[in-house]
Amino acid sequence: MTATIDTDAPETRAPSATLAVLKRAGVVGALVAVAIAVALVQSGSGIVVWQSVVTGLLTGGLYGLIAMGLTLIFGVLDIVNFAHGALLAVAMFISFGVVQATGLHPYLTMLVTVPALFLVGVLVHRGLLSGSGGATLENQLLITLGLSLLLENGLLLFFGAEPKNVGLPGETHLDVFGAVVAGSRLYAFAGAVALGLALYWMLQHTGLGTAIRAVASNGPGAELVGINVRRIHTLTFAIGAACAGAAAALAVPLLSVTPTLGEQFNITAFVVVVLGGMGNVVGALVGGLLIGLVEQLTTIYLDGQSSLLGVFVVFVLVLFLRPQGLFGRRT
Amino acid sequence: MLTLEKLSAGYGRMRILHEVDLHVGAGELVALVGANGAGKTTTLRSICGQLPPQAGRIVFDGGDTAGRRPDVLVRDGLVHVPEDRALFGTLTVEENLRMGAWTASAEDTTTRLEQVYDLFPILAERRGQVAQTFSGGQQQMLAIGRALMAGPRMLLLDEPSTGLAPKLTWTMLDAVREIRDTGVSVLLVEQNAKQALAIADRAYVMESGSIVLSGGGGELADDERVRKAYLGL
Amino acid sequence: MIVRRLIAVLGAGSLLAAAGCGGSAPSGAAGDAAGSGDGPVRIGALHPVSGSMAVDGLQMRRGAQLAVEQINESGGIASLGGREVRLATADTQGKPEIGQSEAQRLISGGAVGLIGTYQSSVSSNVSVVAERNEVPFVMDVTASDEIFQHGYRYSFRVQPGSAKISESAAEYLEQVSEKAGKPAERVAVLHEQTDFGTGAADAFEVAAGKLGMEVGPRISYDATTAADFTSQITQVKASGADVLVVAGYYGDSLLIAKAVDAVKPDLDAVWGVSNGAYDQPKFVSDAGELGDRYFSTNYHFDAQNPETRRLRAEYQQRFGAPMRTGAVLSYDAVQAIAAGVEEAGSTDPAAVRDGIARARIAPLTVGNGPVRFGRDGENVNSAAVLMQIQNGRVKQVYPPEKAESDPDYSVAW
Amino acid sequence: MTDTAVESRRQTRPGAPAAPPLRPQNRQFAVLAVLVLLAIPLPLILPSAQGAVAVRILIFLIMAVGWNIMSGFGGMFSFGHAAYFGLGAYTSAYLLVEHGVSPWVGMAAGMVVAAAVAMVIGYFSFRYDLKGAYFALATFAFAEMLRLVTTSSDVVNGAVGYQVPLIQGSSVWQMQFPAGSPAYFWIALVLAGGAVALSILFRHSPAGRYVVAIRDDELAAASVGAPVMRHKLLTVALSGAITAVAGAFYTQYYLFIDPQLAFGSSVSIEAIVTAVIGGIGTIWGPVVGAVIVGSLSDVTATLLATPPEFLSFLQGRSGLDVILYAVMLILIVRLMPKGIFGTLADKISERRRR
Amino acid sequence: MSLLELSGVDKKFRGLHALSDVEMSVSEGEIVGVIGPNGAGKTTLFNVICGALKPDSGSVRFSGTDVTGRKPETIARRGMVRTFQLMRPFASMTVAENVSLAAQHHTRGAARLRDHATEVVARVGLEEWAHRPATELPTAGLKRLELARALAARPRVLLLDEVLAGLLPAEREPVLDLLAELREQDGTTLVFIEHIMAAVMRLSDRVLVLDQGAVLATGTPDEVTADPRVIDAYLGEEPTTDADA
Repeated sequence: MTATIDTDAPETRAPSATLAVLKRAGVVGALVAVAIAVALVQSGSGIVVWQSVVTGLLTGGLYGLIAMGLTLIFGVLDIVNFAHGALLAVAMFISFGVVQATGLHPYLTMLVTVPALFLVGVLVHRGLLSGSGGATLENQLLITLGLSLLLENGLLLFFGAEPKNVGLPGETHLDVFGAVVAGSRLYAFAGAVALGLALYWMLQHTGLGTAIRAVASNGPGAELVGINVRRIHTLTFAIGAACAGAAAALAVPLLSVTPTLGEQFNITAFVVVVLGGMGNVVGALVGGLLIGLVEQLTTIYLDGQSSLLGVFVVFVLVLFLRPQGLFGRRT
Repeated sequence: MLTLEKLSAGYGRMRILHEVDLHVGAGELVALVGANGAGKTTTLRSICGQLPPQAGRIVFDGGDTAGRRPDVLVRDGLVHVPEDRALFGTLTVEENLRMGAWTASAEDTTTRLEQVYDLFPILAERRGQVAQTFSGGQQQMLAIGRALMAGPRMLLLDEPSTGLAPKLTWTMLDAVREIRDTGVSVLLVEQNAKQALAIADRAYVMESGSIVLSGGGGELADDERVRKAYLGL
Repeated sequence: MIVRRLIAVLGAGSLLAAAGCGGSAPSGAAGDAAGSGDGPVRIGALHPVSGSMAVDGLQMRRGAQLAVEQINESGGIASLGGREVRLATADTQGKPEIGQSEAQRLISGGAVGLIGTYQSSVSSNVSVVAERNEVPFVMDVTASDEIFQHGYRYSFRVQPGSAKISESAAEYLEQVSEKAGKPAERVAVLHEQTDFGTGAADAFEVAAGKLGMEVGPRISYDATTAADFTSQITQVKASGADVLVVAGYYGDSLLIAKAVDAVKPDLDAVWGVSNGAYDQPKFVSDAGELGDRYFSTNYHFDAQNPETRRLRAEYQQRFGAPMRTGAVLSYDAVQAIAAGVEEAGSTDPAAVRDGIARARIAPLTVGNGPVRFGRDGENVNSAAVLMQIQNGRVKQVYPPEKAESDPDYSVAW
Repeated sequence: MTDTAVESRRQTRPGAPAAPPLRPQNRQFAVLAVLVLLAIPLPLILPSAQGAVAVRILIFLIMAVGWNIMSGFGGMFSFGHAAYFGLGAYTSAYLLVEHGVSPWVGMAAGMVVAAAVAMVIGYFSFRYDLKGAYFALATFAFAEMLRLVTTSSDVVNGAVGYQVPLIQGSSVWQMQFPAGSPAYFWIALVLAGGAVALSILFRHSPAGRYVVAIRDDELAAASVGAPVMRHKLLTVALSGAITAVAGAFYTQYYLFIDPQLAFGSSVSIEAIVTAVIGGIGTIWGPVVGAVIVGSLSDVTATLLATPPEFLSFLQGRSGLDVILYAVMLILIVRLMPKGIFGTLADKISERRRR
Repeated sequence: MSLLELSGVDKKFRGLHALSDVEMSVSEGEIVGVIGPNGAGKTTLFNVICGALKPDSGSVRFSGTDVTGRKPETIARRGMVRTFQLMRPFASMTVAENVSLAAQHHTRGAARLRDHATEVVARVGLEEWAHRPATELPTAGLKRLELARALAARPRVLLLDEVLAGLLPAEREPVLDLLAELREQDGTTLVFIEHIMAAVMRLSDRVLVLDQGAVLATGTPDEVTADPRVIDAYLGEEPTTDADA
């Protein structure tokens, strides 16, 4: 016997969803184009605007990279992880330490930072966030806030505030139609895209990835098919932290390493997460690029203002008008 | 297969089930019917491990289930399909089904996937579609299909007919009987008493958290007392 | 009931904590609280020795400590019969409100004068405390010129103010570029956008304008978020400026140097003004070759003064790190207070204040003469010096009387 | 009907707890009065540095009371209370420095400005139904925007901020006193006492009860006639106004304010941590929290100045006080989610019932 | 004259027709039972009447004025008050506080409020629980609290969503008595969703049967229970032979 049940489900819905995303991408693209055009008028110099766009995209890649781990944690566990920036700082210090101690190429320190941060992620989730005490949203926010203060000041206590720098061996500069691009930024950008794609592939095409999405979609349902939800949560948190580890190794030649460096990325990363839709790894990458552009264009539009101001304006608008993010679906 | 011994359960200080005794034999299709709020869903939630009993015992396959979470019980072959279906809305049909086989080997997954597609061809047609775009009937098929993917020895079904047009309800229940015929024990909770009783081997009638009647399915279907339990006449 | 008990317990706790704080002052503090006893003369030093400024704060505290030791070795305060001097230290944690309560604590502990505090916001607070208590406050490092516009009687500053440094920078730039045969005509200014950078850029613009140089473009940035300056440098390049002036902190200035190296604008010089990086040995090692020939106009220890060399050698030996200019300024500030006590022949803070105002102190930092405070409390003879990174070293290059070598007005790329 | 009512009030059965007093606020006012009376002589007893710590505790207290009204009673978790603190500080500083207006008037003006801004931010957040993390992030964004705008606005002196001019002698009207004067403490005590009194009044007013009901269950509250939007706005306005008092007094006491001190995220965090450690949603939680958090940095400073043997490696190191308060925050959230006061009060009332 | 009147009320959720073209009219002093199988749209109907949901089309009129899409609190203050099927007590308050809160909009003063609350609490038989946290109540108590809270708001129309569900038969009697008394003494109009037919039969003047979002039947209890469509909707259709094929 086969049970045939006629349905009234509108079959057009799936393609229309794709269409909607495309449409929104079109709108965003058009907005960006207009913004760039206005910037051109404002600045009067094509090369300056072009350099700004290139720099914005490259910096945005870095933001996307950092936001990826955060969006995963936010989307699956519903935790506003205020310690993400601090975890990044911890990973940076590990990377710096490894380079200092062994002379390893900075990118290769990923071999250390990724597993180390994965482990830190496991410990943090098991020790602080899972279980009864961490239940409510506010509590988790406060715990991760406490953790970030703890980590930052722990680093301060043991390594001091002196900024530390790691150079990229064989740094080169490339010319992209007149815009200058440092090799290290280009590699970091490529790394961000690669990591984003790898994460996306992992989520879409592996059993673990599907399980992570399943838990995000319906936790009780996941339990009912035999998934150990708490373990998936821990793994997700650890993977999110490991992303910060990867980001650290890619970004360490670009920044001065200080205990508080996470702060500057934390809030930007949250904006990126909300913009891209929480839990959406590719959204984080795209959101990162947009925020990178917004920052650069802000400095052209509003001379004398912090680039962060533009970021916050975009943030507030997105929160009010599309809290589910550019590519998320309203629930 | 499954025995409840003086099971009491509830939420917090609130007790909903009062010393429920119930038994489902191997390969049996047992219906649990009763009016809204009688405690049917709470019974299923207790059995599957979502709601720890306050008193009494649940014995599945000879072992006490005390302290075992749903994901552990699934590995033992006890699978629950809740009333809200708990599907992974953002996942495709096939992904939902594959997740259903989380505890199974790759080989079993492939064969079971085919079996489920055989049982519900519409799922095969729409294997790439995202679950949250489905209608109620399709979602219910997917939920049952997903449960079957785990290779259950016992299935707990909570109101598979909710939200379905009356015509569909019967088709759905027929699929349930089909599943029983493959050797899976089924505990079916239904508000739709007539139909449930018509396909069940045995049935229990629940009222205010207690079992008030039990007997063969056909026998209860004609029982005036069932009608009373519902309509309060 | 519960509430009251709880509060009582907590109240007791906080009183204990408070008592603990009091106890942290060296014993005997109460005895000479009025500053009139026979014990050592107390000088209070307020620096951020925890928090993100801790490295500099600690340097400065040590610099002050070395000054106290030097005074005691050379016989203490002669006018008080050789009484010893002791340093009472406090940690501001980089926070104004902590700075204020710690200043109060040092004063009630009998300090005849205070030095500090590295940060303008903290110094603003401490200057008020000093004024109210009528205790002199000699600032070692404090960039803000704002404090000296209130007519405070008890505030003094050893280092040149931000405006003075900027004026010197414009002057030196004009002269050095002229001498090199490539007179600076158009100067781009890149500055961080808080108080410090904006103030420096404003003053520079005015001074440069007076000397006939055109300033533009002026680009500001947020140092806490900026991660890449390629766009800004491209803008500078597009503007056709001859010189790039940078007023920033350490990290951002380093990033700017990297961006300059990437974009390679057509400049004759990169010039730091009150810059946090371009006269630091650390910048030389972090930036490597791309920092070569960078100029920086700033206050600085006097590398030509043998006393300074001796002091820095001692610091290096004792603490295993090069002594920074801030620490040398703290040294000078302690000397200023000691000279004030010497002059006054008294430990009464008000008398010490007048003593400081009259005193002349030979500084170990660059100056146009002995430290001498004007009516507004500023060091009349303070001066900025031009430094340049040459062959991997920071060297004083201008004005000629302070120069270790000649300026090399060119760029490395 | 009346008979049963009387009987239930008389309370004879052992199982049923006694009726609480008709006006529980009376007892809380009494406690407050005792606390204030006990605190009055403090500045005369304490050494002046500790007197300064005591004033700082009172500033923390006012901030935490303000935060608690919105986030504790109202359940709207604000991560941007620096906005209101800063508005209070800047309004009073601006009026005083630029226009010579008395700080008292400036304080009142700051309260009005902060309340108005709180209502605008609140209106949009509620209108667009921002909840939980999104609400918290939005409040954070607004505070940061204020910081950035202030930093680059010449109208309010940009990043330089304001230094309050020193006057000769002392004046209550100008809120300035000689060094070490107990007057600062007494003013802060009056303001803090007033804030706590306001919080007590509000909590037991019809509006306050509505607000708590809306926090517990918005739809249920609306369904028995609680005007939701109006009361949420009232709550954020009151919360903003009280926090502004802390900002205005801060400026007057420390005589200096700049954008980072006024609107920096550490201000928001201090308000949150103080209330959380003491106990969210209680009258006395912020009081307890302020005493602990306000004196913490001095306790650690003491510890570090003369550390015990086993901690000697910490001497001269930085960040310990923040680490302590981070650990305390994490432990309290994990182990006593109702804060120190909330948990103790629960324990005691439970024991009493048994 | 009808006190509450719905005409053409439609409500959709994501393509699901939760209510379609619902017409309903309740006169002053009437008691109307609303029945229907699970998912029939009964609670949605209440949500639309009380302003928790805005209908897609159609109107709700109360006492002569259009209240469609007005805020829940506005409708409550006008005298149309509801209870919730899943009990929603104010968790941080005691039973008495829960009740007096609902009276706040018409009674001022601590003493008068308390007297009013005490009276209502006694009326639903929760005296012993008055000063305990509401969360400590057992199911039956919470149901009574829902009722008490609604009563304290002085409703002209009381909308009750399954106040009897989860109560033991012995616990139902006093509630039913109270509901009857409400109409007799206070003249309150009652609309109640109920599954327990005995209660519906006993109390209702009229019964409205919802099925799949539409009004299936209206009439006196006897008429409705005799209606074969209603029996089908409740017990399900008889198995049809062709389905076995």
